[in-house]
Amino acid sequence: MSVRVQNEPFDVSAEIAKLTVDDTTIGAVATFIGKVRGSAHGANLQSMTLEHYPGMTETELQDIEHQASARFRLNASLIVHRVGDLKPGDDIVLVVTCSPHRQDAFQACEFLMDYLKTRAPFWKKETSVDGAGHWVDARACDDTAADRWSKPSP
Amino acid sequence: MSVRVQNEPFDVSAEIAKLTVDDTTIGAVATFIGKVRGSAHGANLQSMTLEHYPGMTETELQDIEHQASARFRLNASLIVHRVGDLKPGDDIVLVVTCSPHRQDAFQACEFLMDYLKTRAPFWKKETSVDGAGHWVDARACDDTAADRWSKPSP
Amino acid sequence: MSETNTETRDVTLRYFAWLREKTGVSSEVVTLGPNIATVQDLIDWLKSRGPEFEAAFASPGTVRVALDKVHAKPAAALVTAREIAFFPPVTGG
Amino acid sequence: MSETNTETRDVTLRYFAWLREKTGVSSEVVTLGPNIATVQDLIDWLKSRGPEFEAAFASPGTVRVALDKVHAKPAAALVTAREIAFFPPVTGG
Repeated sequence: MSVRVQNEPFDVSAEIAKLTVDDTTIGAVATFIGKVRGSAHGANLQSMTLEHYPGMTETELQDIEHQASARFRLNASLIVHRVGDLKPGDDIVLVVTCSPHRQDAFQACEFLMDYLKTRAPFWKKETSVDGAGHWVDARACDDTAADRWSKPSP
Repeated sequence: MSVRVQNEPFDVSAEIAKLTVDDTTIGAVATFIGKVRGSAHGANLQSMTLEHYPGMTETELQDIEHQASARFRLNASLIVHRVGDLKPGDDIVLVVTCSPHRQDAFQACEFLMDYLKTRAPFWKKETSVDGAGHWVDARACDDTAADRWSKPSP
Repeated sequence: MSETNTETRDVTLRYFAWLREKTGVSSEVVTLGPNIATVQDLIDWLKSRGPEFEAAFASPGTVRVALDKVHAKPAAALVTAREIAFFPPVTGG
Repeated sequence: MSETNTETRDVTLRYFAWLREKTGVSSEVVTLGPNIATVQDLIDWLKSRGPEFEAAFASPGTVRVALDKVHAKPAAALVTAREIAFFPPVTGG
């Protein structure tokens, strides 16, 4: 279980290789990558700046990972979140979950993303091609997505 | 949308790069990798042989991908399934789904895996370290997982 | 004139996984008589060919069928199928 | 003897994203009087410091708080918190 906050790009294959090496009880690896899209609210994006709260970010992400480990059968997991200036097409976030079975890997990966989106202290500022800056608003659907994990399983 | 059946390993980073290049409307990439586990039914595995039905496999996988595209908002998707002799720790299958939003990417990826597991004509034969061969039995829980997509959404 | 049900015709049969191992055959061309109309008719005829086939098809719930590379049920009519495949429930992924 | 509620104490305040931009401050150390017991007390006091702070905290539903790097509610008591951070709802991922 580990978390990293960095400006540099990440390499999915290398990260998966590190998480799975020497553990042949892993039968399923789920990953999620969030990327900067080229337009937002009808405006073309020039860049996206990601700000975070150093110290709190790492604590929150570790807490989210611990919760995932308590809920799902996980051999290993990883969260990498980039900060600083990014361009359309750049990767923002990587989540990898490794489990004996695919249901746990998938569910843990979704759980981590849902919680990360509503708890981890990151903020996105978009700059459109005309130079206008705009802080991204939080989306109610992200809260809804996170809330589903508080309910008893169907 | 594409499918491949091959003996060679695959590289996740390279596959994702090919799927997402030049499409900055993609905001979410979900992937799943299935791997050969080191033991099965209490016996240590020496190797796993994957047999398939050439021609039918590709047709089924393409059909499954079309169904996913009809159900979910997908910019691109990929299924790579390995055949032949594999060892514990080797990758078996890769599914990648690209979408503007994470819910579609995740759901399509799970859908593809569930359908692949119950429809695509692959068969696994395990050889344990003592040399005994054993065809893997289909699991009822895979049928259950696939069936959930036939029900109306909750 | 329903030629597929009254004439004999040649079809390719294919066997995969343990059905291939138990029958000892991976592929063969057989001539089907007019009385073999459904998948089940074909299975019944195959079982009469010898102990290997009898054993391979002994447990009906464990054999799946595809007609021209499309999944089919035992009750399905063979109609104009040219290639009929038998295999266990799939276990890929 | 409840020292945290009767004595003044120094705390670090941090502001992120548009709260940092609107206040013009990313970090500061302030001395809190004994009458500032909760997050809401602190926000009310901050709003009295000038138009930038008044504007930054004008819409209560859009400001989140962390006490010593842990999410907290406006009604939460400050108690012994040494670092109090204000920021908009998070938008990572």
